[in-house]
Amino acid sequence: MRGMSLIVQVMTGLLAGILLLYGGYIILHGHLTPGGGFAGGVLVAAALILVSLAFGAVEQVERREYILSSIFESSGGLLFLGLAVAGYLAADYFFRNAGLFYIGRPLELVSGGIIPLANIAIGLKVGAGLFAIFLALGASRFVMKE
Amino acid sequence: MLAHPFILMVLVPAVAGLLGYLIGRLRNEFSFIGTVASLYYAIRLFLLSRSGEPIELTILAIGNITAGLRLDQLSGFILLFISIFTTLILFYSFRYMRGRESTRGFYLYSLLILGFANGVVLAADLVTLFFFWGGLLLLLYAILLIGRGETFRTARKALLLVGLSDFAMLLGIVILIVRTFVPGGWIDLAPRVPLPLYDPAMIAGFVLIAAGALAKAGAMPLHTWIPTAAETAPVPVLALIPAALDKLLGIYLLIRLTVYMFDIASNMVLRNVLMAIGAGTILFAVMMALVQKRMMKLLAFHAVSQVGYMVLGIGTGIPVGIAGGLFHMLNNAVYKTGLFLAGGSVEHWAKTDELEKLGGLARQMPLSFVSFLVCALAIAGVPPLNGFFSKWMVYQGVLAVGTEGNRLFPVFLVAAMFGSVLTLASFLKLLHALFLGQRPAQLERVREVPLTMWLPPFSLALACVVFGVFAYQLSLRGLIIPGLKFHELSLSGVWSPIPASLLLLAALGVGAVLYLLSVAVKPQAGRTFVGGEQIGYSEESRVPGTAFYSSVKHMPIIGELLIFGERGAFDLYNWLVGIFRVIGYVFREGVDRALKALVEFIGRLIYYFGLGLSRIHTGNLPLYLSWVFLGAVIFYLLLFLR
Amino acid sequence: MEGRILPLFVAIPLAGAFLVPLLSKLWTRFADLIASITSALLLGVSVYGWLMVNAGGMPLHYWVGGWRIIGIAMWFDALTALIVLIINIVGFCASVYSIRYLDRYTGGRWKFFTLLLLLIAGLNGLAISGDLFNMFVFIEISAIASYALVAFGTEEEEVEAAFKYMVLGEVGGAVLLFGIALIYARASTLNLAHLSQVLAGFGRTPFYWFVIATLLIGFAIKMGMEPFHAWLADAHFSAPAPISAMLSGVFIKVTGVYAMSRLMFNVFGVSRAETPAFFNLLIAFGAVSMVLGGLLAYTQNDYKRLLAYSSISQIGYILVALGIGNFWGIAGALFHILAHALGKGTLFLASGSVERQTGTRNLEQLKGLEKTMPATTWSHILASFSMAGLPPFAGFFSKLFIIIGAIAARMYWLAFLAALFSAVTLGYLTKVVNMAFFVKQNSSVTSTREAPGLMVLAMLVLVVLTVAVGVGFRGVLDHLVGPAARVLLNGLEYARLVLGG
Amino acid sequence: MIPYLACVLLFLIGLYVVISKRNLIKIVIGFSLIEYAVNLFFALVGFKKGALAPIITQPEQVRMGVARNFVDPVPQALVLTAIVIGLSTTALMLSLAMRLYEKYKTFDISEIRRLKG
Repeated sequence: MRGMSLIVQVMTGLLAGILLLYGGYIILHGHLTPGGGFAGGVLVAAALILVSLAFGAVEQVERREYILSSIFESSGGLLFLGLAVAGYLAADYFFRNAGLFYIGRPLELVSGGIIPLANIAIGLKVGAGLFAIFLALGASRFVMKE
Repeated sequence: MLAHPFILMVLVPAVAGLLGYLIGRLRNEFSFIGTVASLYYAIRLFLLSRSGEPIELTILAIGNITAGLRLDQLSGFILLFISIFTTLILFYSFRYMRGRESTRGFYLYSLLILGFANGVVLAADLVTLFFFWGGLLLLLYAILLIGRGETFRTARKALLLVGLSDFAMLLGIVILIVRTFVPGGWIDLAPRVPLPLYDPAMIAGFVLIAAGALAKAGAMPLHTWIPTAAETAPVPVLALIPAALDKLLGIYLLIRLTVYMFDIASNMVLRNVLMAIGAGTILFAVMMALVQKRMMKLLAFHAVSQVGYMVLGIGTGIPVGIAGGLFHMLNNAVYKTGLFLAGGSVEHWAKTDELEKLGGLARQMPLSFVSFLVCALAIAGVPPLNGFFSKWMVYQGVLAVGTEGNRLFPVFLVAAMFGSVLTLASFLKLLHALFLGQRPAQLERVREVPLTMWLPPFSLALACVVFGVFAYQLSLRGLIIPGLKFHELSLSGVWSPIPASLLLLAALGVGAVLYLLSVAVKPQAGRTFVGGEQIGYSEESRVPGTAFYSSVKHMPIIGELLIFGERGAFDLYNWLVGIFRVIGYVFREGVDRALKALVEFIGRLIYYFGLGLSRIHTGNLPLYLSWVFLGAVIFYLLLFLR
Repeated sequence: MEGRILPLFVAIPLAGAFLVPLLSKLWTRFADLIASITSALLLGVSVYGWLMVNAGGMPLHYWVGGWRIIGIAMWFDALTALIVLIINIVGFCASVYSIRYLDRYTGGRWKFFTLLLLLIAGLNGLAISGDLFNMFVFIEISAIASYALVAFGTEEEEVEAAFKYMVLGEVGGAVLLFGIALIYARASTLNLAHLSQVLAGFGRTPFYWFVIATLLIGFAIKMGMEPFHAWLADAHFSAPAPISAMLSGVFIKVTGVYAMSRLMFNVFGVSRAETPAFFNLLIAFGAVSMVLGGLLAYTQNDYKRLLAYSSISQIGYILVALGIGNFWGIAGALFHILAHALGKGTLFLASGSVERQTGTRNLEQLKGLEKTMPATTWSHILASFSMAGLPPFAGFFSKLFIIIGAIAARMYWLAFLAALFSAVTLGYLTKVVNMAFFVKQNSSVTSTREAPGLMVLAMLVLVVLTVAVGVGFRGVLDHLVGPAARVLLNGLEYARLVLGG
Repeated sequence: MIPYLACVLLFLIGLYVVISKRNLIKIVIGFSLIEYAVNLFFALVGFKKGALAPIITQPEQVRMGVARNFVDPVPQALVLTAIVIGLSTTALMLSLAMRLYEKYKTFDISEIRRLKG
């Protein structure tokens, strides 16, 4: 219920922000450097899991978090699908990348067409999804019972 | 195309049945409309078919393969009688089925059966025929679920037996299709040139399809569902399926096979086999019939027995014999339906068909009695009724086989004649048990059935007489001979039915007068005295139908005859009955039980084998994984390391 | 462009799957609504696609993102049309059926429909995919959804079955991935059309056979062929009834038989004349599955377990028919896929109705349901007849084609075996009829009423289709199954059409 | 060659664990080993000796056509996808294992045998 010791909690508080930031960076630079939506999403989820392990939460909060994360996950999926359908509607091709955003300037952040957006969607889905899996597995229950 | 009379013959009864099922209140009306419409089209088509030229209707044509319907003289004739019988039986059942269970289903199924049977007869090729044939199997299953007692067992037995032979038939059809691919048809049912019958594959195809036809007609050894059905199914179902339609259809297909598609005359072995099946069926079924104690079961065994004559006649391969077989099919359908319906009338009032509990109903139910009597005499082959004539033609066919040098023919002839004698014996017993003899107390209130129930058997009895007396003029020349491909029929030995029947009629009239004077007016056990004091009727003093001969011998004139007969023939009869009981027992225990035991054994074998297999599914995941591993190794061995 | 509709097969169910958890937070019944609408839409799209293929005669194709050969290909020919129709018919009936069926379970409605839609999405994606790795991904999507669905009830048996199913299924998945890696190592391409041309240049080397054997193991597990079948009975047994219908009617055939035959016939170019070993293997294992599955089914006393083992037997029929390898055999196999999907779907739905109304599936306890549940009874009986191969139902024609094929290929023993085991099929299916529906009831478990209307409706749709396919078999053969069989028979022609078009 | 052999070894170890171990969690681990082996194999398929990682770090590389010296990027992308699938299957398997433990109070697969026949 109370989470882990003070030392862990303080360290987690310091780390979690950095982790989230790093996750966001990897998601956003997915089209330029190795990584992308999935890797970044895992980092985001790791940060969330770390926080919830360290600080603990009452069951009610967990339930709310679970619902929230499932909503986020679904919206991530819908966003991804929406991008694909946008290409479909605009140019007859599913996931069509041309004609929507500025593309084709290597090594610049805003250059990948819909790819950065797709990475964001995937990041949302993976981050929320992994966290939801963590909550559903109920791992925190085992930890907190000790 | 939908308005074509061929299609309508199939569709109208089916649609009427469905409508009647949906609007249950009007089911009698719809059934009536359906059957009468079918009858109307059947008459039209029958008249059309008289011209002699086949009329075709192609339903599907893909390249060279066509599937369709065809009307020729044979199918026109069969169609007509299918509709007539169904109409009569449904007419009968309006009253009979009232207030019974599953009435709605009965009308639905019987009309669907009518439609499908029309389809079978109209089919121009084996595949179309099998389509309707299979539908009939399902409907048979459905209609046998109606009735009392363990109907499910009956239905399942029929489904398995008939279904088995249908699978055999399917296999035969496929063999024929693959073997002789005739351009223009999926094995035409009436090819221009008959198929040869010497190649093993062709013979196999013939035998497999014939097995289907024989099972439908109810020949041994695939008949056992019919007596079982007699225990549970209501009378109209029995009259409709085993008595009328199945015979018509099964023998129709057999004729198609032996006369039109193949030339049975060319293969002596097959002829002998068919004749042996026919003779065996006659004899064994009639023996089984003799020892029955229930009317419906007895009639059912006779329904099996009569098939023997048809198969025997067709098996001769001689035109007279084949015509006799076909004629016998028609006659059998007429009198057997009549018997079932008249017997059903008795059962309808008496609520039982156990012979021990029946008797003395001749006065109460004179019309049913007369119908039953005529039909019984017809089935026994008493001249001048129709049964005699067709049996006589069959005998001629068997004799003609003998002139061809077949050594076996005396056996068949003796079996057939002997069967005829036994049929007479068993019907005398039945007649006595039902209508003569002493009436049990609970049957005092019985009276004649209403018009809709006595008219169908009565008209059938009339038909027995007409077909018998005018056998040559009406039936043979009008129906049978055009239906076959033979133009001439050499009937050796002339039997002229009309004068003979006049004579016999006179004799019968005298007999009837005597009978009315002596027997029916005064039943013999009128009063009972005990110690000088008259007591009322008591069940102990009643003589049941099985004591027929002891009571008949008290009659003045007939009694004399019978006493004479009793010493000779009927002692023999009792003696024979004893023997037949033993033979029947052996047959029942030996063959029927053995067959059943075999089926059960196979079922059990499959069961235990499956049980063993299912035991090794222990739920152990590593075990399952090792099976996968094993399978993988086999795959690699078979493919990679070939 | 002709192929415009192709992405819809994946996009519609995925959109539904993502919308269900969002909207069902507002109103729980949105889940039912979305699932039904989605599957009805899919059914419409697949009928439309079939009509287009049928009218034009040419397959539809589509490149995701317009990337041509390096991108993901989608492909819709006559075979795909058949498979997609089967998936969506059964999928539609399953989702309509589930609406009332799920009353048995407490909560989790949205999870069920999300997973069901994911399952449908995976199967549809697999059917239209023209890319090897994508096939794998879609197989895994549908497989994972099915694992979760099997465990949906979260009781002991359900979870146990799901775990065993999952371990075996994932071993199959891993083997498949291994096979795909092997192919890629050699051919450096994943597009099926391109791949078939590259592979055609290699000849029938040991490597070719090694890859075939590897892939075949994966597919054998997915389709539940003997002796890879152990998961099947447990999974079908434990899953909710509509999911059993999906698994047995669609899943094992699409992820197993369809994917295998697509790869083997159209990519590896197997043919009876050139590579008899492959066909003989199919016949051998198919016959074993047919026999053992039938025998196993015969002994079961649980309604659904009996049906599950029967599925193994019917898969055996399909494999045998494929192994015969001539037109009638392959048409028979495809027809049997259709007939079995409809018939077995009905049977599983009927078992679900019985279980929902009476609370048990044990045949020894069920008695006399015919009186109170006539629609379920007759659906079961008609579907049984179809499965046993009685005319005029769909199953009759599939078995007829199979037997014709066997005789035309001079494999008489096979024809005999096929005919014999349809009798066994009839035997065990009428055993159910006997025990559960017709024997008179005597204080045993029984139901007082028919299943709810929507469930009956779903069953009736399938039954009517079974009858319709049987009665109109000529049309089905000419316009649906026949062209599909030709796609398989033409083999490498497939590649030419894709790359040329 | 050695990396390929390592793959096979890993695969066999995984198979051994899945078949012979009774603990549910160990089965999941063994299963993960099988997946890793296959993924590793797939990644190795795209390997080219002396080639670079397929990442463009300078704009000039595009123009100069240095891309030719990259290892094949397709297997890597595919392996990533396969890893994602592996992740979800592992998660599902673990959750099933936990449910099983809750229901049967044991992790021993040979005692979880309610379904048989």
